[in-house]
Parts: sequence; structure tokens; C-alpha cells
Amino acid sequence: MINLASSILILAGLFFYLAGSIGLLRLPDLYTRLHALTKADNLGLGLLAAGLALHSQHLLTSLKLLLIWLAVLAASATSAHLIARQARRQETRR
Amino acid sequence: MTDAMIGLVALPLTGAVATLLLPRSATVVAIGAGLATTIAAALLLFGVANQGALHYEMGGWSTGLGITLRADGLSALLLMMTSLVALAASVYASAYFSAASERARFWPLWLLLWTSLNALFLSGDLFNLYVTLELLGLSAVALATLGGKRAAAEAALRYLLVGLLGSMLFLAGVSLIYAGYGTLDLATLPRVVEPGPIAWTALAMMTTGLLLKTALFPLHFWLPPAHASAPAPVSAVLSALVVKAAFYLVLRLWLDVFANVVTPVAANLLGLLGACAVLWGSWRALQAERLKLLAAWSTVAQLGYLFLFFPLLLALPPGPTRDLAAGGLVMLALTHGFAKAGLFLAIGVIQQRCGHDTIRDLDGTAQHLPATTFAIALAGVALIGLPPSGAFLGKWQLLAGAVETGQWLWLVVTATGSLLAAAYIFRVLGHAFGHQPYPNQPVTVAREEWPALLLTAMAALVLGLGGAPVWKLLEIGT
Amino acid sequence: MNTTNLLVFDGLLLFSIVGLAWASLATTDERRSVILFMAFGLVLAVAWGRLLAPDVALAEAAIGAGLSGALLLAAVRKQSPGSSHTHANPDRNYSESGAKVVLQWLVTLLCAALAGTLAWALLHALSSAPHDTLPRAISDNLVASGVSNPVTAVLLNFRAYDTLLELAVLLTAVLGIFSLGQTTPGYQPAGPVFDGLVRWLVPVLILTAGYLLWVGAHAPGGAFQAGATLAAAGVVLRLTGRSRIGLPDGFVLRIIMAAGVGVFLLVGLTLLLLGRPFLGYPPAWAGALILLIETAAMLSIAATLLLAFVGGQPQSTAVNAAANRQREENSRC
Amino acid sequence: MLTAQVLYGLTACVIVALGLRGALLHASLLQRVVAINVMGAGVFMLLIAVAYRGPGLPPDPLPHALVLTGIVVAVSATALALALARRLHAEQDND
Repeated sequence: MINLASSILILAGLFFYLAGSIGLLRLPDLYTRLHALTKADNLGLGLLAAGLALHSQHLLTSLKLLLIWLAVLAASATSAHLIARQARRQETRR
Repeated sequence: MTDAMIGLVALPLTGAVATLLLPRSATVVAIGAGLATTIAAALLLFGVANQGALHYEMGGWSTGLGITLRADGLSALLLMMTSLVALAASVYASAYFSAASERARFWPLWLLLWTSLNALFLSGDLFNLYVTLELLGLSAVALATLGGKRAAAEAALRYLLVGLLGSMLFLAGVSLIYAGYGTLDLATLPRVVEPGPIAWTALAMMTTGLLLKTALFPLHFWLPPAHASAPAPVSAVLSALVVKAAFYLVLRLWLDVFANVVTPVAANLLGLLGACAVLWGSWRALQAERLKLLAAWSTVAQLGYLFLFFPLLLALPPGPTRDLAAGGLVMLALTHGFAKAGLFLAIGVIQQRCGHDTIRDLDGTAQHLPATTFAIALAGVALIGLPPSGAFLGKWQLLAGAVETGQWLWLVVTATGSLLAAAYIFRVLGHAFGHQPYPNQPVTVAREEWPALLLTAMAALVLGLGGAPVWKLLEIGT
Repeated sequence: MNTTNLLVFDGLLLFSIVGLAWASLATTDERRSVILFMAFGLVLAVAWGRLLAPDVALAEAAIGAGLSGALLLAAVRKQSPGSSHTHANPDRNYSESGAKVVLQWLVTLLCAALAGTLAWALLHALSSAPHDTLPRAISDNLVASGVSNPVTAVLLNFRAYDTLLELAVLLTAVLGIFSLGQTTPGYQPAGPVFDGLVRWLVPVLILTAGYLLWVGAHAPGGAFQAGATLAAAGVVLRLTGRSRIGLPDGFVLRIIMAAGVGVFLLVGLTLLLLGRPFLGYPPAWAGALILLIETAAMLSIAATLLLAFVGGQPQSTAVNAAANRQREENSRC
Repeated sequence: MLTAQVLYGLTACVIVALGLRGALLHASLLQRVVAINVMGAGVFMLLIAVAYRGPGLPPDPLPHALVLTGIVVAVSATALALALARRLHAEQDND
């Protein structure tokens, strides 16, 4: 039962990763690419972490996985913001 | 006596930390640390002479698990030379750097360089050798940049990149050795290595890396600009000791560790490259317009002579003739170390007192700076290989070995190289003793001139006349 | 996981490693090259994990990819993106000439020959049974080493002398950087989002550094990983425009720089005076002495890496503010 | 012979060669530094591959320690090289 649930979560996570990567390659400009990358990948990582957490034997491991997700969430949100802001500035300057 | 080995590494390293923390009294601290290190080197030399080869297990862990320091006749001699040259250069440097900020930057790096040289000559472990090589390379580069000029920074950067490439090749060879034989200990390896793909490839990579660092033709391109644009005391140590450290490792690997792996063909290749270095280096030295560049190109040539010994040593069967030839090699290396260090210090004096080192404009230097000119002449005696210099004994053994093994080519190369050396030295002396009347009074500055004089006298007189113990010491192998 | 799956994973991992290395060296755009190199480092860290080398994986991610990348990126920043091709590299003008093409092919052939020879020798080395004398000696002596993580035992006890010289290498590098005296200009103050992230990230990083240092005795971690993490805290502080980044001034800074080598030497020489071998810790004290040395080493490493990133002594705030105004044009955040 | 050892070992050889090629051919100083670092990573990979003993078996810790030392030495050298390059560029800009 747990195995099935965690497999579904991991597969779903991988799907979002795939979508994010395709978006990065196919979308027309920087903003939409950023959108695809951060939104889809953050969700993908979250699902992946949840799937792995179900698998783990110890609560501590699950907490660590949660921590990883939160750290990546904060970092990717901030970096997406920085990249977008810098791009906007360059545009207005031009 | 084994504590002397620890002292040789720990004393200059402690000195480096102390000079960093106490920049105001850095000179005193550094000279003190240098003196103590020299005493440790002398103690070690006596120890090896009396008790034979010594070793010290770091941390008390058995060889293999821990790192073992080793000293035999060869390393004790090179350590002694290192200490004497570095001490003399230190005394000179205390007068050379006038600004307090310059001194504060110079001394810690200088003592780190000294530490790395001692650590390298003592190391008995392949990976530890890699670390000492990197310490040596980085400290040498950092010191070379103290020249301050753009040319110095450019040369130093190229020196650094070449050195890094050399270290990486060396480390790749070391990794292969560990993969194949499961040990890094230099004394264990000769018992386990056997000719085959692993040993050949590893030796080829390590040797290539070291040849880059020792600047054997055609890998010498980085040396002349780097050595010629560094501050004089740094140039002295770079030319006399730093390139020789890499050469020492080649010698150690080829004659000790991989003795049953090397082939005469490979040794002939090294000899051939050495021959090219002798001819090309001497020729470029003859063309040089600046004294420092002349000295740097002469280093390329003099290192070439050392490699001429390889085909001889491989062709000679073990026995007294081979020992004589090996002694000649070491004698040549020692003489060049003292002579070239002295030469660079003397050039430094000229550069600071006359404001330039252009050979064409040296007229009257002999009247202005008699002691320094005499030092240059003494260095010249040693670089040409005239009696009674140590180089004469060395080259004599080189010629004897060439005749013995019927390898006439090396004989021709040695003769041509010596003639070219005579030409470039007399070109300098011809200008220095030129008949231009020089208006100024002769100058003598003890702290600046004595180090060069002592070093060159060591090369031209002491080693040649009292060099017999060198051969005795070399019989003490690991 | 079964072997086939693992093989597929290995294949993908190695493919991306070689691909990233190739891509990072094939481009002539310096910024792209550096970013690809950082990605290369991160994928390498995964490979180290796969080969059961977690200590190395941590160090690679923190130092190899992280701080080396930051250093390299800071070096790129000096040139505007367009100019890096033209004026900085005059020797690139002959790129189309025939001699250059011949040279490129010669070097490529040489390197291919090197790869082949190396591979040939390596296969020979791997074909015999692995040499287990040394690993066994390490595990046999682990109890006496004072720590239970074998990598830390090798680094700080069995081969402590290597580590002492390695700290000397770090000290040399930072002294060399100091003597060049070229401080990179600071960054302008960051906006609220980045600043907000840094405000809680820095304490977490400092806490992580302490944890890594402590845990190194029995699990992956240690002074190097901890030092790099601490340095990372300083790097992000600098990126938000703070100039002091936690580094002290003058004498105290010099003490921190020298602490790694100094404490190491002090311990080694004290033991020598007490009649033990140089760096030969008594087993009962080994754990404490290693922790002492590692703490000093961590501070030195962090300070050194930070100073390397700054490029010299940190500038005073006034100078920094002026530099910031000048750099308004090229600001990144 | 372990498949993983061979796979990672052979990749390491390729990376060493790639790095060497870049270090010899690149005109840009910065990229030469990157190339030397890539070459170093190849050497480290060689060591780590040699240390690997198979799944579930403890690897040889010695090469791991050597690589850790190597990484720190490499970053020191990189830092010094970049500082030198920065100095050169600064002087170039002043000319």
C-alpha cells in the first residue's frame, strides 16, 4: 500500500520535472521559462520528497527530506525573483 | 638526529606563522628561523654521515599507514645546500626590501617556500610529494609576483598554470600507482613495481609533470620570463633550488623507485632533450640583453647538463664507475645551485646600485662594485666549469662516463655548451672590466655583497677543492 | 535496485558528466563556461555519492562546485560579456589560420593518446584483486585514532602531516592574493527578497558548519566541509552588499588566517616535547585534539576562501559605497 | 573487475584528457583555469573509482582523504590564479 502510494507520488514528481524541463527548452522567453522551471520543479521536488519520505523508516529522514524541499523552495523562489528583476531592468534600460 | 628532520619542516613553518603575526619584527624572526633551520640541516647531514640513512614515522604510525620522512646522503646534501643558499639569500633580502610593508609580505611567503623545499627533499610518500610540490609552486609564484611590475604578474601567472598542469599530471601518475600497487611509500615501491603498463604510464606522466616544473627543453618556455622578472633574492632561490627540487624528484624516481622499470631508450630521450637544452639555453644566454635574462637562460642550459647523466647512468653497470658518475651529477647540481644563487644576488646588487642590468651599459662596474664583479667572475668560473670549481669535477665525470660508454654525442654537447658559457660570461666581464673611467668611488655594502661572494666562492672553490666527502655521502642510500 | 537499473543510472550520470565537461570547455563564452563547470561539479558530487564517497561529495558540492564557481564567476564579472572575446585575448585572432587548426588536431590527438594510455594502464591495475593491506590497516587502527569516520582518521591522524601542509598551501594562496592587493568591488545592497532570504540563511549556514564540524568525527563531514559552508555564509552576505562580511581587521584576521597551521604545529611540537612522535596523539586525547585542530582549521579555511572571494583585505564601507555607485550600471540584483 | 569501477575509471581518463586539451588550447586565462580544474576532477574520479569496492562494501577511505586534500589544494591554486588574472586585467584596463 505504502509502496504504491510512494510510487505514484514519485512518478507524479517526475512528470512535473519533465514538464518543467520541456518548458525550459520550448517556451519562448525568459519569464515563461522561469515560470516553468521554478513552479513545475518545485512541485516535482515536493512530490518526489513526499514519495521518498513515505519510503523511509525513520521520522528523522522524512523531516530531513522536508527540510531539503523547504530550502530549495526558498532558494529557487529568490533566485527566480532576482533573475526576473535583472531581466526587467535590462529591458527598461534598452 | 631524527628530530632534525622535524625541525627542517617545523622551524621554517613556525617562522612563517610568527612573521605573519609579528610583521614589525619579521626580519629578525625570519633570520632567526633561517639560522635554526640551517643548524638542523647541518645536524641532519652529520647524522646521515655517521649513522647512515635516517627515517621518521610521522605520528608514530607504521610506514604505509602513516607518512615516513626519509633522509639519505643525496637528500641530506640537497637540504644542506638549500639551507645555505636560502640563508644567504635571506641576509641579502633583509637589505633588498626597504619598505616595511614589502618585508611584511615577503617573509611569510619566503619561509613557506623554504618549508616546502625541505618537506619535498624529506618526503618518503608519493602523495605527500604532490602536496609539497603544490606548496612549492604556489609559494614560488606568490613570491615572483612581488616584482610588482606587469611583466612579473604575467610571467607568474604562466608559471602558475604550467606548474598546476605539471602537478595534475604528477597526481594522475600517483593515482595510477596507488591503483596498481596499493602503496604510496617510496621505499616499499621498488620492491613491488614491475615493468608493465601501470608502471610505464605512471612514470611517464609523473616525469612529464616534473619536466614541466624543472623546465627541461622544450618545456622551458615559462622559465626565463618568470625568473628574470622576480625580485633578486627570489630569482636566486627559484633558479638555484626550486627547479632543482623537481629535478631531484625525477632523479629519485628514475634511479631509485622505478630503477627496474626505466629503459635505456627512455634515458636516451631525456639525454637528448638535455643536449638541446644545453645548446639552446647557452645560445639564448649569449643573445640576452639583460643580465637577469642571461642568468635565467643559463639555468635552462645548466639543467640540461644534469639530464645528460641519465643515459650514462643507465648504461653503466652498478659499480665504482657508476658511483663516480652519479657523484659528478650531484656535484654539478650543487655547484650550479650555489653559483646561480650567487649570480642572481650579485645581479640584484648591480640592478639596485646602477639602476639597470643591461649588459651593454655595464662598463666600469668593476671599479664601482669590485666585490660584486668578483662574485660574478667566480660564478662564471663555476658555470663554465673551470677548475677548481665543483662543476669542473662534475663535467669531468660526465666526460669520463661518456668515454666509458662510448656515447660521444654527449661529449660534443658538453664541450660546445662550455664554450658558449665561456662566451656569455666573458661578454659580461668584458663590459664590466671595460676601460671606461668611472667617476664614482668604489662602493662596498657588506650585507648586500657578502652573500653573493660567499655563495659563489662555495661553488668555485670550496666544492671543487673539498668535494671528496660528497661521493662518500652519496654511498649512503635509502 | 537491481544491476541493470543501476547500470542505466551510471550510464546517464557519466554521460552528463562527460557532456558537461565537454560543453564547459567547448564554448568560448567565459560566463557560460563557468556556469557549466559549476553544474559539472554538482553532478560530480552525485557521482561521489554513488561511489560511496559522501565526504568527498560534500566537499565537492561546497568547495569544488560552490566556492570555486563563485570565485570563477567573480572573475568573469570583471569584463562585460561582449568584450571578453575581443580585446582581452589578442591571440585569438589567428583562430582561423591553418597553423592553428593543425595545432588543435595535434593537441587533440595527443590528449586522445593520453586518455588511451591511461585507460590501458588503469584496466591493468583494476584487473588484479584490489590491494587491501592499507584499508585493513586503517580499520584496524581506527580505534586508536580518536574518531570513527575513517576518512577523518586518515586526514587528521594517520596522514595528518599531509593536512598540515595542505593548510600551509591555503595560507600561501591567501598571502599571495593579499600581496597582489586587488580587492574586487563590492555589490550594491540587495532588494528585500534576497535580503530576507539571507537573513535566515546565514544563521542556518553557520549552524550547519558547526554541525558538520562536530559530526565529522563519526560521519561524513569535517573541517573542510564546515569551513566551506561558513565561507558560503560570507559569500551570500557579500552578495547582498554588506562589506564587512563578518571578517575582523588586522591582527585578529591574521591570527585567524594562521590558526589552522599554527594550532596544528603547536599540537605537533607540544607532543614532541612530551616525548611522543610529531603529531602522534595519545589515543585517549586524540578525539579532543582532532576537534581542536579541526576547529582552528575550519576558521582558517573559511577566512581564506572568503578572502579569496573578496580578493584581498575587505575595504572600508566608504570606499565600498563609492565603488557601488560606480558599479550601478553592471549591478546584478 | 567491477563494472562500476571500470565505467567510472574510463570516464575519468576521458575527463583528464578533455581537461588537458582545454588547458593547452584555450586562449582565455579563465577557461584555462576551468580546464585545469576539470582535469583535476578527472584525476579525483580515478582515485574514487579505485577506492570503490562494490555495493554494500566499505570503500577504501585513503583515496577519499587524498581527494579531499586535493580539492582544497585545487581551490587554493584556483584562487591565486584568478587573483593574478584579475590583476592583469585591471592593468590592461588602465593602459
